[in-house]
Amino acid sequence: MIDVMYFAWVRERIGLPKEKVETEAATVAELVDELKAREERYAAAFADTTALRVAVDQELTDFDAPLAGVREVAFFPPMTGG
Amino acid sequence: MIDVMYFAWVRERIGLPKEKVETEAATVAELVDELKAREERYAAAFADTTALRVAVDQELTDFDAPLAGVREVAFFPPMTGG
Amino acid sequence: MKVRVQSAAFDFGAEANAFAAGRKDAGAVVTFTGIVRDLARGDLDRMEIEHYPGMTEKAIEAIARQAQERWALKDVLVIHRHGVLEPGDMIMMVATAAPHRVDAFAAAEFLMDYLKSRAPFWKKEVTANGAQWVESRDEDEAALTRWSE
Amino acid sequence: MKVRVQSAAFDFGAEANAFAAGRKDAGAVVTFTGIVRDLARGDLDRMEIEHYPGMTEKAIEAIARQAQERWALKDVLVIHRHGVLEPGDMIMMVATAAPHRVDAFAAAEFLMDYLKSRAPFWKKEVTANGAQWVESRDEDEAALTRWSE
Repeated sequence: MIDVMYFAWVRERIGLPKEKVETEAATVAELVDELKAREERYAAAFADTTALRVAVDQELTDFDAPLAGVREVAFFPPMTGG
Repeated sequence: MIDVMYFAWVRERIGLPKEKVETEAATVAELVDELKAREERYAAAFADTTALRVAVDQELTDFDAPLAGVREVAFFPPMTGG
Repeated sequence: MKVRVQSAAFDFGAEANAFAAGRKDAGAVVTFTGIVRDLARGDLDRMEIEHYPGMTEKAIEAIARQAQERWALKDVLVIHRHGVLEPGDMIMMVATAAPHRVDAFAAAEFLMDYLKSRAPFWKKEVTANGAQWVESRDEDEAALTRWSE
Repeated sequence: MKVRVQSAAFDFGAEANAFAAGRKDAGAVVTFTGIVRDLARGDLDRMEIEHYPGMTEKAIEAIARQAQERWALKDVLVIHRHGVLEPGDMIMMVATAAPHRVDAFAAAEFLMDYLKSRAPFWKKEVTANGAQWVESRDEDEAALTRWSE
Protein backbone atom coordinates (compact mmCIF):
# COMPACT_ATOMS: atom_id res chain seq x y z
CA MET A 1 0.00 0.00 0.00
CA ILE A 2 1.47 3.28 -1.13
CA ASP A 3 0.29 6.82 -0.40
CA VAL A 4 -0.05 8.54 -3.76
CA MET A 5 -0.24 12.34 -3.70
CA TYR A 6 -1.13 14.89 -6.35
CA PHE A 7 -0.36 18.60 -6.39
CA ALA A 8 -1.38 21.68 -8.37
CA TRP A 9 -3.13 20.92 -11.67
CA VAL A 10 -2.46 17.20 -11.33
CA ARG A 11 -4.51 17.28 -8.10
CA GLU A 12 -7.23 19.33 -9.79
CA ARG A 13 -7.38 17.07 -12.84
CA ILE A 14 -7.53 13.85 -10.84
CA GLY A 15 -9.86 15.45 -8.33
CA LEU A 16 -8.18 14.47 -5.07
CA PRO A 17 -5.01 15.33 -3.19
CA LYS A 18 -4.10 11.88 -1.91
CA GLU A 19 -5.13 8.28 -2.03
CA LYS A 20 -3.91 4.88 -0.91
CA VAL A 21 -3.05 2.60 -3.80
CA GLU A 22 -2.62 -1.16 -3.68
CA THR A 23 -0.05 -1.96 -6.33
CA GLU A 24 2.48 -4.51 -7.48
CA ALA A 25 4.18 -1.97 -9.75
CA ALA A 26 7.97 -2.26 -9.67
CA THR A 27 8.63 1.29 -10.83
CA VAL A 28 6.97 4.69 -10.88
CA ALA A 29 6.35 4.29 -14.62
CA GLU A 30 4.46 1.03 -14.01
CA LEU A 31 2.39 2.73 -11.31
CA VAL A 32 1.54 5.50 -13.78
CA ASP A 33 0.41 2.89 -16.32
CA GLU A 34 -1.86 1.28 -13.71
CA LEU A 35 -3.36 4.65 -12.78
CA LYS A 36 -3.90 5.64 -16.42
CA ALA A 37 -5.81 2.41 -17.01
CA ARG A 38 -8.23 3.23 -14.22
CA GLU A 39 -10.23 6.18 -15.47
CA GLU A 40 -10.18 8.97 -18.02
CA ARG A 41 -9.21 11.63 -15.46
CA TYR A 42 -6.03 9.70 -14.63
CA ALA A 43 -5.29 9.14 -18.31
CA ALA A 44 -5.71 12.90 -18.87
CA ALA A 45 -3.48 13.86 -15.92
CA PHE A 46 -0.71 11.48 -16.99
CA ALA A 47 -1.06 11.95 -20.75
CA ASP A 48 2.33 13.67 -21.02
CA THR A 49 4.69 12.60 -18.27
CA THR A 50 7.45 14.87 -19.62
CA ALA A 51 5.30 17.70 -18.21
CA LEU A 52 5.31 16.02 -14.78
CA ARG A 53 7.72 15.58 -11.93
CA VAL A 54 7.73 12.79 -9.37
CA ALA A 55 8.95 12.51 -5.79
CA VAL A 56 9.42 9.18 -4.03
CA ASP A 57 9.42 9.35 -0.24
CA GLN A 58 9.75 13.12 -0.58
CA GLU A 59 12.82 13.06 -2.81
CA LEU A 60 12.70 14.16 -6.44
CA THR A 61 13.45 11.25 -8.76
CA ASP A 62 12.74 9.81 -12.21
CA PHE A 63 9.87 7.80 -13.58
CA ASP A 64 12.06 4.69 -13.73
CA ALA A 65 12.67 4.80 -9.95
CA PRO A 66 11.90 1.49 -8.18
CA LEU A 67 8.99 1.27 -5.75
CA ALA A 68 10.20 -1.52 -3.47
CA GLY A 69 9.77 -0.44 0.16
CA VAL A 70 8.41 2.97 -0.84
CA ARG A 71 5.70 4.59 1.31
CA GLU A 72 4.87 7.79 -0.56
CA VAL A 73 4.83 8.80 -4.22
CA ALA A 74 3.87 12.30 -5.35
CA PHE A 75 3.09 13.62 -8.83
CA PHE A 76 3.10 17.29 -9.75
CA PRO A 77 3.97 19.79 -12.48
CA PRO A 78 7.38 21.52 -12.54
CA MET A 79 7.77 23.55 -9.38
CA THR A 80 7.40 27.31 -9.29
CA GLY A 81 8.83 28.37 -5.95
CA GLY A 82 10.77 31.47 -5.01
CA MET B 1 45.11 78.70 -9.20
CA ILE B 2 44.01 75.11 -8.67
CA ASP B 3 42.66 73.44 -5.51
CA VAL B 4 44.81 70.35 -4.94
CA MET B 5 43.40 67.75 -2.55
CA TYR B 6 44.97 64.72 -0.90
CA PHE B 7 43.20 61.76 0.67
CA ALA B 8 44.07 58.77 2.86
CA TRP B 9 47.82 58.05 3.12
CA VAL B 10 48.62 60.66 0.47
CA ARG B 11 47.09 63.27 2.79
CA GLU B 12 48.99 61.85 5.76
CA ARG B 13 52.31 61.74 3.92
CA ILE B 14 52.02 65.28 2.56
CA GLY B 15 50.61 66.49 5.84
CA LEU B 16 47.62 68.46 4.65
CA PRO B 17 44.24 67.75 3.04
CA LYS B 18 44.09 70.61 0.58
CA GLU B 19 46.09 73.53 -0.76
CA LYS B 20 45.88 76.14 -3.48
CA VAL B 21 48.58 75.74 -6.10
CA GLU B 22 49.71 78.35 -8.61
CA THR B 23 50.82 76.37 -11.63
CA GLU B 24 51.43 76.55 -15.35
CA ALA B 25 51.40 72.76 -15.66
CA ALA B 26 49.58 71.60 -18.78
CA THR B 27 48.80 68.11 -17.45
CA VAL B 28 48.36 66.27 -14.18
CA ALA B 29 51.75 64.63 -14.72
CA GLU B 30 53.44 68.03 -15.02
CA LEU B 31 51.71 69.18 -11.83
CA VAL B 32 53.00 66.07 -10.07
CA ASP B 33 56.55 66.87 -11.24
CA GLU B 34 56.24 70.41 -9.87
CA LEU B 35 54.97 69.12 -6.52
CA LYS B 36 57.71 66.48 -6.27
CA ALA B 37 60.37 69.19 -6.81
CA ARG B 38 59.03 71.16 -3.84
CA GLU B 39 59.88 69.05 -0.81
CA GLU B 40 60.81 65.56 0.25
CA ARG B 41 57.30 64.76 1.62
CA TYR B 42 55.83 65.44 -1.85
CA ALA B 43 58.55 63.40 -3.52
CA ALA B 44 57.76 60.54 -1.11
CA ALA B 45 54.00 60.74 -1.66
CA PHE B 46 54.34 60.77 -5.45
CA ALA B 47 57.28 58.35 -5.68
CA ASP B 48 55.16 55.67 -7.38
CA THR B 49 52.24 57.16 -9.26
CA THR B 50 51.08 53.70 -10.38
CA ALA B 51 49.96 53.31 -6.74
CA LEU B 52 47.91 56.51 -7.01
CA ARG B 53 44.66 57.60 -8.58
CA VAL B 54 43.72 61.09 -9.70
CA ALA B 55 40.43 62.93 -10.07
CA VAL B 56 40.10 66.17 -12.01
CA ASP B 57 37.07 68.28 -11.13
CA GLN B 58 35.73 65.25 -9.23
CA GLU B 59 35.97 62.82 -12.15
CA LEU B 60 38.46 59.94 -12.17
CA THR B 61 40.99 60.39 -14.92
CA ASP B 62 44.60 59.66 -15.93
CA PHE B 63 47.88 61.40 -15.19
CA ASP B 64 48.06 62.69 -18.74
CA ALA B 65 44.77 64.60 -18.37
CA PRO B 66 45.03 68.31 -19.35
CA LEU B 67 44.64 70.98 -16.68
CA ALA B 68 43.33 73.88 -18.79
CA GLY B 69 40.31 75.40 -17.06
CA VAL B 70 40.45 72.88 -14.21
CA ARG B 71 39.49 74.00 -10.69
CA GLU B 72 40.17 70.95 -8.56
CA VAL B 73 42.66 68.07 -8.70
CA ALA B 74 42.67 65.26 -6.12
CA PHE B 75 45.28 62.58 -5.47
CA PHE B 76 44.60 59.41 -3.50
CA PRO B 77 45.35 55.67 -3.28
CA PRO B 78 43.05 53.11 -4.94
CA MET B 79 39.61 53.37 -3.38
CA THR B 80 38.29 50.87 -0.87
CA GLY B 81 34.56 51.53 -0.66
CA GLY B 82 31.69 49.13 -0.17
CA MET C 1 20.93 27.84 9.26
CA LYS C 2 17.24 28.58 9.67
CA VAL C 3 14.44 27.41 7.36
CA ARG C 4 10.83 28.41 7.88
CA VAL C 5 7.82 27.44 5.78
CA GLN C 6 4.71 29.26 6.92
CA SER C 7 1.40 30.75 5.82
CA ALA C 8 1.78 33.80 8.07
CA ALA C 9 3.30 37.02 6.79
CA PHE C 10 6.84 37.82 7.92
CA ASP C 11 8.52 41.16 8.60
CA PHE C 12 11.32 41.34 6.02
CA GLY C 13 13.08 44.27 7.69
CA ALA C 14 12.96 42.74 11.16
CA GLU C 15 14.23 39.39 9.82
CA ALA C 16 16.98 41.11 7.83
CA ASN C 17 18.08 43.14 10.86
CA ALA C 18 18.07 40.13 13.18
CA PHE C 19 20.09 38.18 10.60
CA ALA C 20 22.70 40.89 10.03
CA ALA C 21 22.89 42.50 13.47
CA GLY C 22 26.28 42.60 15.15
CA ARG C 23 27.99 40.14 12.82
CA LYS C 24 31.66 40.75 13.39
CA ASP C 25 32.57 37.59 11.49
CA ALA C 26 30.82 38.34 8.20
CA GLY C 27 31.47 41.49 6.22
CA ALA C 28 28.76 40.74 3.67
CA VAL C 29 25.04 40.06 3.97
CA VAL C 30 22.86 39.54 0.88
CA THR C 31 19.09 39.23 0.94
CA PHE C 32 16.60 38.36 -1.77
CA THR C 33 12.90 39.01 -1.36
CA GLY C 34 10.21 37.70 -3.69
CA ILE C 35 7.09 39.84 -3.95
CA VAL C 36 3.72 39.04 -5.54
CA ARG C 37 3.84 40.98 -8.78
CA ASP C 38 0.64 42.20 -10.38
CA LEU C 39 -0.20 40.97 -13.88
CA ALA C 40 0.47 43.20 -16.90
CA ARG C 41 -3.26 44.03 -17.01
CA GLY C 42 -3.18 45.01 -13.33
CA ASP C 43 -6.02 42.63 -12.48
CA LEU C 44 -4.41 40.06 -10.20
CA ASP C 45 -6.81 39.40 -7.36
CA ARG C 46 -4.59 37.01 -5.43
CA MET C 47 -1.88 34.38 -5.67
CA GLU C 48 -2.42 30.96 -4.13
CA ILE C 49 0.69 29.01 -3.23
CA GLU C 50 0.40 25.28 -2.74
CA HIS C 51 3.22 23.24 -1.26
CA TYR C 52 4.09 19.71 -0.21
CA PRO C 53 4.26 19.70 3.60
CA GLY C 54 7.15 17.62 4.85
CA MET C 55 9.02 17.53 1.57
CA THR C 56 9.17 21.33 1.36
CA GLU C 57 11.23 21.75 4.53
CA LYS C 58 13.50 18.83 3.64
CA ALA C 59 14.10 20.12 0.11
CA ILE C 60 14.92 23.64 1.30
CA GLU C 61 17.22 22.36 4.02
CA ALA C 62 19.06 20.20 1.49
CA ILE C 63 19.51 23.19 -0.81
CA ALA C 64 20.75 25.36 2.07
CA ARG C 65 23.20 22.65 3.14
CA GLN C 66 24.56 22.46 -0.40
CA ALA C 67 25.09 26.22 -0.37
CA GLN C 68 26.96 25.95 2.93
CA GLU C 69 29.21 23.20 1.57
CA ARG C 70 29.96 25.18 -1.53
CA TRP C 71 30.67 28.65 -0.17
CA ALA C 72 32.28 30.03 2.99
CA LEU C 73 29.04 31.11 4.68
CA LYS C 74 28.52 32.15 8.28
CA ASP C 75 24.75 31.77 8.12
CA VAL C 76 21.76 31.11 5.86
CA LEU C 77 18.09 32.01 6.33
CA VAL C 78 15.18 30.92 4.13
CA ILE C 79 11.55 31.88 4.76
CA HIS C 80 8.87 30.81 2.27
CA ARG C 81 5.15 31.38 2.56
CA HIS C 82 2.26 29.30 1.25
CA GLY C 83 -1.46 29.99 1.12
CA VAL C 84 -3.23 33.09 -0.20
CA LEU C 85 -1.23 36.24 -0.95
CA GLU C 86 -2.13 39.58 -2.52
CA PRO C 87 -0.19 41.77 -4.98
CA GLY C 88 2.65 43.48 -3.11
CA ASP C 89 2.80 40.77 -0.42
CA MET C 90 6.16 39.20 0.25
CA ILE C 91 6.30 35.55 -0.80
CA MET C 92 9.70 34.57 0.51
CA MET C 93 13.17 35.71 1.42
CA VAL C 94 16.65 34.29 1.60
CA ALA C 95 19.61 35.80 3.41
CA THR C 96 23.27 34.80 3.33
CA ALA C 97 26.16 36.03 5.47
CA ALA C 98 29.79 35.54 4.47
CA PRO C 99 33.19 37.11 5.09
CA HIS C 100 33.31 38.22 1.44
CA ARG C 101 30.66 39.58 -0.89
CA VAL C 102 31.37 37.18 -3.76
CA ASP C 103 30.35 34.20 -1.60
CA ALA C 104 27.29 35.92 -0.15
CA PHE C 105 26.03 36.85 -3.63
CA ALA C 106 26.76 33.49 -5.25
CA ALA C 107 25.10 31.54 -2.43
CA ALA C 108 21.97 33.74 -2.53
CA GLU C 109 21.66 33.28 -6.30
CA PHE C 110 22.23 29.55 -5.97
CA LEU C 111 19.53 29.30 -3.29
CA MET C 112 17.08 31.24 -5.46
CA ASP C 113 17.77 29.20 -8.58
CA TYR C 114 17.19 25.97 -6.67
CA LEU C 115 14.18 27.19 -4.70
CA LYS C 116 12.61 28.31 -7.97
CA SER C 117 12.73 24.90 -9.63
CA ARG C 118 13.48 22.33 -6.93
CA ALA C 119 11.40 23.27 -3.88
CA PRO C 120 7.85 21.86 -4.06
CA PHE C 121 5.78 25.04 -4.38
CA TRP C 122 3.19 25.78 -7.05
CA LYS C 123 1.76 29.21 -7.71
CA LYS C 124 -1.69 29.96 -9.05
CA GLU C 125 -2.74 33.40 -10.21
CA VAL C 126 -6.41 34.23 -9.64
CA THR C 127 -8.23 37.06 -11.39
CA ALA C 128 -11.93 37.93 -11.69
CA ASN C 129 -11.84 36.08 -15.02
CA GLY C 130 -10.41 32.83 -13.73
CA ALA C 131 -7.38 31.13 -12.30
CA GLN C 132 -4.18 29.90 -13.91
CA TRP C 133 -1.24 27.88 -12.65
CA VAL C 134 2.04 29.73 -13.15
CA GLU C 135 4.12 27.77 -15.65
CA SER C 136 7.75 27.05 -14.99
CA ARG C 137 10.06 28.93 -17.34
CA ASP C 138 12.74 27.24 -19.43
CA GLU C 139 15.20 29.91 -18.33
CA ASP C 140 14.67 28.95 -14.68
CA GLU C 141 15.58 25.36 -15.44
CA ALA C 142 18.51 26.54 -17.55
CA ALA C 143 19.73 28.72 -14.67
CA LEU C 144 20.55 25.56 -12.72
CA THR C 145 23.11 24.36 -15.23
CA ARG C 146 25.59 27.10 -14.32
CA TRP C 147 25.97 25.57 -10.84
CA SER C 148 26.97 22.15 -12.13
CA GLU C 149 30.00 23.35 -14.06
CA MET D 1 16.88 56.27 -7.22
CA LYS D 2 18.12 57.39 -3.82
CA VAL D 3 21.77 57.92 -2.80
CA ARG D 4 22.76 58.89 0.72
CA VAL D 5 26.28 59.49 2.06
CA GLN D 6 26.25 60.06 5.78
CA SER D 7 28.18 59.61 9.00
CA ALA D 8 25.08 58.61 10.98
CA ALA D 9 24.09 54.98 11.43
CA PHE D 10 21.14 53.73 9.37
CA ASP D 11 18.50 51.12 10.17
CA PHE D 12 19.06 48.40 7.57
CA GLY D 13 15.76 46.63 8.28
CA ALA D 14 13.69 49.82 8.19
CA GLU D 15 15.39 50.91 4.95
CA ALA D 16 14.91 47.47 3.41
CA ASN D 17 11.24 47.40 4.37
CA ALA D 18 10.59 50.92 3.08
CA PHE D 19 12.34 50.02 -0.17
CA ALA D 20 10.45 46.75 -0.74
CA ALA D 21 7.06 47.58 0.78
CA GLY D 22 4.02 47.20 -1.44
CA ARG D 23 5.94 46.92 -4.71
CA LYS D 24 3.39 45.45 -7.11
CA ASP D 25 5.66 46.23 -10.08
CA ALA D 26 8.80 44.41 -8.94
CA GLY D 27 8.83 40.74 -8.00
CA ALA D 28 12.45 40.81 -6.87
CA VAL D 29 14.32 42.88 -4.31
CA VAL D 30 18.01 42.26 -3.58
CA THR D 31 19.96 43.95 -0.80
CA PHE D 32 23.63 43.91 0.05
CA THR D 33 24.92 45.11 3.41
CA GLY D 34 28.56 45.68 4.25
CA ILE D 35 29.51 45.20 7.88
CA VAL D 36 32.73 46.11 9.71
CA ARG D 37 34.47 42.77 10.09
CA ASP D 38 36.85 42.19 12.95
CA LEU D 39 40.46 41.32 12.14
CA ALA D 40 41.65 37.71 12.30
CA ARG D 41 43.25 38.45 15.66
CA GLY D 42 39.97 39.91 16.96
CA ASP D 43 41.62 43.17 17.97
CA LEU D 44 40.02 45.73 15.67
CA ASP D 45 39.23 48.79 17.75
CA ARG D 46 37.55 50.80 15.01
CA MET D 47 37.39 51.51 11.29
CA GLU D 48 37.75 55.05 10.03
CA ILE D 49 36.25 55.78 6.63
CA GLU D 50 37.43 58.86 4.77
CA HIS D 51 35.65 60.11 1.67
CA TYR D 52 35.74 62.93 -0.87
CA PRO D 53 32.69 65.11 -0.19
CA GLY D 54 31.08 66.23 -3.42
CA MET D 55 32.74 63.64 -5.61
CA THR D 56 31.37 60.76 -3.55
CA GLU D 57 27.72 61.54 -4.23
CA LYS D 58 28.40 62.23 -7.90
CA ALA D 59 30.36 59.00 -8.36
CA ILE D 60 27.69 56.86 -6.68
CA GLU D 61 24.90 58.51 -8.66
CA ALA D 62 26.79 57.88 -11.89
CA ILE D 63 27.22 54.20 -10.96
CA ALA D 64 23.53 53.89 -10.05
CA ARG D 65 22.51 55.51 -13.34
CA GLN D 66 24.68 53.05 -15.25
CA ALA D 67 22.94 50.18 -13.44
CA GLN D 68 19.56 51.61 -14.36
CA GLU D 69 20.54 51.91 -18.01
CA ARG D 70 21.83 48.38 -18.08
CA TRP D 71 19.09 46.44 -16.31
CA ALA D 72 15.30 46.71 -16.08
CA LEU D 73 15.19 48.17 -12.57
CA LYS D 74 12.25 49.75 -10.80
CA ASP D 75 14.38 51.35 -8.11
CA VAL D 76 17.88 51.62 -6.63
CA LEU D 77 19.00 52.65 -3.16
CA VAL D 78 22.58 53.24 -1.98
CA ILE D 79 23.53 54.32 1.55
CA HIS D 80 27.21 54.62 2.47
CA ARG D 81 28.63 55.81 5.79
CA HIS D 82 31.86 57.62 6.53
CA GLY D 83 33.55 58.46 9.82
CA VAL D 84 34.28 56.16 12.73
CA LEU D 85 32.69 52.69 12.87
CA GLU D 86 33.07 49.72 15.21
CA PRO D 87 33.21 45.98 14.48
CA GLY D 88 29.68 44.80 13.68
CA ASP D 89 28.53 48.25 12.52
CA MET D 90 26.94 48.50 9.10
CA ILE D 91 29.08 50.42 6.64
CA MET D 92 26.75 50.59 3.69
CA MET D 93 23.86 48.99 1.83
CA VAL D 94 22.55 48.78 -1.67
CA ALA D 95 19.08 47.66 -2.70
CA THR D 96 17.71 46.92 -6.16
CA ALA D 97 14.13 46.22 -7.26
CA ALA D 98 13.29 44.58 -10.58
CA PRO D 99 10.52 42.56 -12.17
CA HIS D 100 12.90 39.56 -12.39
CA ARG D 101 15.51 38.24 -10.00
CA VAL D 102 18.29 37.99 -12.57
CA ASP D 103 18.26 41.77 -13.08
CA ALA D 104 18.00 42.56 -9.37
CA PHE D 105 21.00 40.32 -8.58
CA ALA D 106 23.17 41.48 -11.48
CA ALA D 107 22.54 45.16 -10.73
CA ALA D 108 23.32 44.73 -7.02
CA GLU D 109 26.61 42.95 -7.82
CA PHE D 110 27.50 45.59 -10.41
CA LEU D 111 26.83 48.37 -7.89
CA MET D 112 28.99 46.64 -5.29
CA ASP D 113 31.88 45.99 -7.68
CA TYR D 114 31.90 49.65 -8.74
CA LEU D 115 31.39 51.09 -5.26
CA LYS D 116 34.30 48.97 -4.06
CA SER D 117 36.84 50.36 -6.53
CA ARG D 118 35.34 53.51 -8.04
CA ALA D 119 33.63 55.43 -5.24
CA PRO D 120 36.06 57.68 -3.33
CA PHE D 121 36.14 56.01 0.07
CA TRP D 122 39.22 54.88 1.98
CA LYS D 123 39.15 52.59 4.98
CA LYS D 124 41.62 52.60 7.83
CA GLU D 125 41.75 49.84 10.43
CA VAL D 126 42.77 50.97 13.91
CA THR D 127 43.98 48.62 16.65
CA ALA D 128 45.73 49.23 19.98
CA ASN D 129 48.98 48.56 18.11
CA GLY D 130 48.49 51.09 15.36
CA ALA D 131 46.53 52.00 12.28
CA GLN D 132 46.66 50.70 8.75
CA TRP D 133 44.99 51.77 5.51
CA VAL D 134 43.04 48.91 3.94
CA GLU D 135 44.70 48.06 0.64
CA SER D 136 42.68 47.57 -2.49
CA ARG D 137 42.64 43.99 -3.69
CA ASP D 138 43.57 42.93 -7.20
CA GLU D 139 40.49 40.74 -7.32
CA ASP D 140 38.26 43.77 -6.70
CA GLU D 141 39.78 45.54 -9.67
CA ALA D 142 39.51 42.35 -11.72
CA ALA D 143 35.82 42.02 -10.79
CA LEU D 144 35.08 45.12 -12.86
CA THR D 145 36.23 43.52 -16.10
CA ARG D 146 33.26 41.16 -16.22
CA TRP D 147 30.94 44.15 -16.70
CA SER D 148 32.75 45.45 -19.76
CA GLU D 149 32.37 42.30 -21.82
